[in-house]
Amino acid sequence: MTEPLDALFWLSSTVAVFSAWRVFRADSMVRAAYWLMGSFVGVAGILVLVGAEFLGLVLILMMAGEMTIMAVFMVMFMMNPAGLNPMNMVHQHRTSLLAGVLSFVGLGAIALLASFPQAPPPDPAAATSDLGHELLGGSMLVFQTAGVALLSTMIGSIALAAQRGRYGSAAEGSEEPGAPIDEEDA
Amino acid sequence: MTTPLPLWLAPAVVASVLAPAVYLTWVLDRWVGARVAGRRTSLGQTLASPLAEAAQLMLQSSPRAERPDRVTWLLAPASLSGLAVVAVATVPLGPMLHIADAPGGIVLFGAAIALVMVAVFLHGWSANSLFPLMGGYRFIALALSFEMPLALVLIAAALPAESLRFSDIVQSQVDVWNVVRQPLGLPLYLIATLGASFWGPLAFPDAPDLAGGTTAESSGAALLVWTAARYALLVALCAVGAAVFLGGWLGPGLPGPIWLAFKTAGLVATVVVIGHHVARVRLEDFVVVAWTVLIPLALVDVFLSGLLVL
Amino acid sequence: MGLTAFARLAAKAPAPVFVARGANARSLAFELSGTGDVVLTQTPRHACVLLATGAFPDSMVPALRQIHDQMSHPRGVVLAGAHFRGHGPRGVFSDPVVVTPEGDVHDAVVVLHRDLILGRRPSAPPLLPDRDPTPWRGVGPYGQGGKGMTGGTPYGRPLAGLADDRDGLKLDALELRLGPFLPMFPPGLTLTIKLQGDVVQQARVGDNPFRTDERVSVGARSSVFVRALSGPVTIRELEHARAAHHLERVGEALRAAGLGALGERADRLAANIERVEAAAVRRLHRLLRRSRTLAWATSGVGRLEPDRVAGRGLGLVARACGLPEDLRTQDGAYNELGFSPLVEGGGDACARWRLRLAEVAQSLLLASAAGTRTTGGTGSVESPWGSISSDHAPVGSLLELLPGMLEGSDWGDVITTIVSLDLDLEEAART
Amino acid sequence: MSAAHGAALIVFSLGLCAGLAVCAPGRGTATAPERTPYLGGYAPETHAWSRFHVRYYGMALLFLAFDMEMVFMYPWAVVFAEEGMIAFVEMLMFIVILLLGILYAWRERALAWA
Repeated sequence: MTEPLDALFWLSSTVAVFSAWRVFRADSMVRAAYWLMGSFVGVAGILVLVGAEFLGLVLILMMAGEMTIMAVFMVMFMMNPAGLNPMNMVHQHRTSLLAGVLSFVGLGAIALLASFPQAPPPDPAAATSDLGHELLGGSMLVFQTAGVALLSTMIGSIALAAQRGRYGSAAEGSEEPGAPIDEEDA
Repeated sequence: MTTPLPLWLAPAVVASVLAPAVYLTWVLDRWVGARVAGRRTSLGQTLASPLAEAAQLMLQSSPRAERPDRVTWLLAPASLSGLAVVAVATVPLGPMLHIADAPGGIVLFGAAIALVMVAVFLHGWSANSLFPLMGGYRFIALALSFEMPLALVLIAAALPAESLRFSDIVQSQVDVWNVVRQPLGLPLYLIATLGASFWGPLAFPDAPDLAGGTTAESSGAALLVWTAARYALLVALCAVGAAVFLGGWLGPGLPGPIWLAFKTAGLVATVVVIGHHVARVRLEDFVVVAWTVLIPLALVDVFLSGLLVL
Repeated sequence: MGLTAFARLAAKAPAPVFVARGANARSLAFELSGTGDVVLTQTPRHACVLLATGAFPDSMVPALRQIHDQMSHPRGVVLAGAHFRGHGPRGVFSDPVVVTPEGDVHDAVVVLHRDLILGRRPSAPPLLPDRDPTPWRGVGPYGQGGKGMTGGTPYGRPLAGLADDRDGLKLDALELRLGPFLPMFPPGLTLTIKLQGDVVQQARVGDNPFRTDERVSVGARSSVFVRALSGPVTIRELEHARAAHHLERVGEALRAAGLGALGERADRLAANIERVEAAAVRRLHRLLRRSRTLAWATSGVGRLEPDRVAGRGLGLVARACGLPEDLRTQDGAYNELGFSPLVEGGGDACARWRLRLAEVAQSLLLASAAGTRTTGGTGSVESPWGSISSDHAPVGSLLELLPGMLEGSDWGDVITTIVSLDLDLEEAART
Repeated sequence: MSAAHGAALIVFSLGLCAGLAVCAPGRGTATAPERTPYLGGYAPETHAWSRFHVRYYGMALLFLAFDMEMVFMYPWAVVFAEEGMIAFVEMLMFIVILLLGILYAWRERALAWA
């Protein structure tokens, strides 16, 4: 049983890392968004493998919707959204390189140095109900707070995005932002 | 408590269940269409039509759209068929006959339906042509509206079962089916089914007013895969509906899978008849109604089912 | 061997046909529907047979060749009463099947389809030269034809440009010329529109291709309504023609609403109008009137205010705004039959299709009661498009109103509006 | 990881591969006019890929938050019967929060086309 599980682990992690790399190599916004989703699907595979079935599946469920919305917004606001003219998606090379190396070292150190329990993966169904008990027990306040925070997210995003609300046009009294972005430079 | 099939048998079982189901759905759709049009067709002609249409599409050349996103152009119909297959596989066929009856079954099913949105959007996006593109964007609006009610009615059905597993949900209906216990569930689920398989009143992405929408630039084998995958998706959604609301394999006398097949066929027939009789609505109107009526109703459904469990 | 059996199976499938209509097109509803051997496709990509019918002025020929090339292989062409000025019937397509006026279009289509599938006839080669729309190969850093992020013509076409929009966002607007061979458009209609997302920002009706000095080999339209301008015709014939005309329009609207099978039923009623029982029409009428979604999808769409249509002789469109404008009220023969015009309130697409169906029933009643009474010859006639005379075609006024109705609507509403209006360009070109 | 997930993965891959096997072959050459996007007879001036103006971005943003809230409801549904009243009260709070969000969006007309 371990052999196929190992193979699936390597498959999932390869998918996750390869897709994550492709996100930055894709010219098309849509492709970049769905490479990112592919990366999350790889991570979801690993979660399912370690017995966190619910979290893995929910990650796919959510990322399918969320990455699509991200793609829609990126296409809306990026010039050349389909990458018909090749472009470089990577900016601030030095900073990003530094951040990448640091986070890799940090996460790698945790993976190597932390002590993990040597236990068989829990029953997936039990893991889900444990999560449920946690939500209604010790972490109830945290999750209720999260609920209220999400409500304020909804209200905030609508207030920012809506053009014509109850009180008339949002553009009223606002000013155009300064110099428009020069298309050729960006 | 579940005794799944050996892994190597799973594809064979899915194929032997799905292929006849897709064929019969296709025949039914053509037959109802001919009846509604008032056209006489012989039984033999109707029974042969899906096979003949499929053969013809196989002989037709595939499209070469101008500067498409080649990879996603190819992947979109194929992944729709993969998703339809996996959605069918989640449904337990009988008390001892499960293919992919995962502990988090309704989440797995929900994930497959969520990925359908990706497949349809990419199908529209990748052709780099106006009508498919608008079709793809329409489907996102549609999917974001029906996904909430879909997930909520499934959660409501999970309450009495105390489990997200489809076979537990079926088992929890031994005394009374969910369609009685949660009267709001099945109607809302059927609306979501129309949306997820973009059928009849919710057939937005491939609508005739877009000259075929996401399929406007496809033909030949790619169109065949897309069409067959849509029928498979409809079968999958109806099979889940039968398992969650109509007691799945439960029934007197006959073996479980036969009962499930009957119930699924009933739902499929309902959707097909609706598809030929109910006009497509306006997308904007549907979005507003989905958020202001359907989602609150689905929340009421969760609330009432919870009250019943207590 | 295996392939032959496969091809024989494929040849049993209904022939997918894309219909291209010119002026004075042959009415194909009767000839093509009924057996299920032929299915009309929404795009040339799905089609195996291109069926061209009617007279095509020179301005439509390039578009016709373009959709021919967009069809998938194997493909072939059937010409049924097709005329091209300056070309013979074989001058536009390479090897078409020509159906004589007495010939059976249905059989020609089915036979051509079978021959193509079985390989007895070669697939039609492309008509247009294999030339890129603009030269781009080798231009730009990657040879994709572009400069910078948004410049150049990558892969042969430029990128769309920015435009303001009503919600304050400045995003790309697509400027497109749609038609004349879109199945949901009336024959010959081209629209130049500016789209942002799926909302029309600006619309312009293209030149009427049928309004041309070329006397396109066939004469003017031989419609009974035009004949009634100059001489008497029986009320029975006139009202049957009116009912058939309205039923065909209802069929188009149903197809656009996703009800293809009901649309086919309406078409067949139209084709058999002289033999049809009023009960069959009433059944369809009842079915559609009860359809909540059809009413929901069309009400409030394409609304016209009564003051914009009053007094322009717009006939049914005016009556759908609650104005009882109908020339038949001034006709003694109709008064004897107890005619009074039907009206609907609302002035939207919903009111128009409801009124259309109601008038079909009314016309059938008038036709059966009319006996041998005649009408016409007074120089003006109440036609399905409104009150026409030899120098007035009310469709022209509708075409003027059209851009205002479309701007700000989303694409679905655009099509709902267009199919509800009966924009017959050929009729508009009559004057 | 249970056998069910393995089966799901296998049938998905096979369905995908079957689709690819049918679609992938049979591409030949085509002339430029044959590849032109279909618009009813005329060629488009520009690429269809553009900064596409979706009209439902308000709804899309609402969906993001909603989706997040809903994820909590799955594990909670599993333990609902065991936890009893406390779970019921928590569910009521959830539902009220979600309905408030919708109510606000509806009042601001954020769901209609922009």
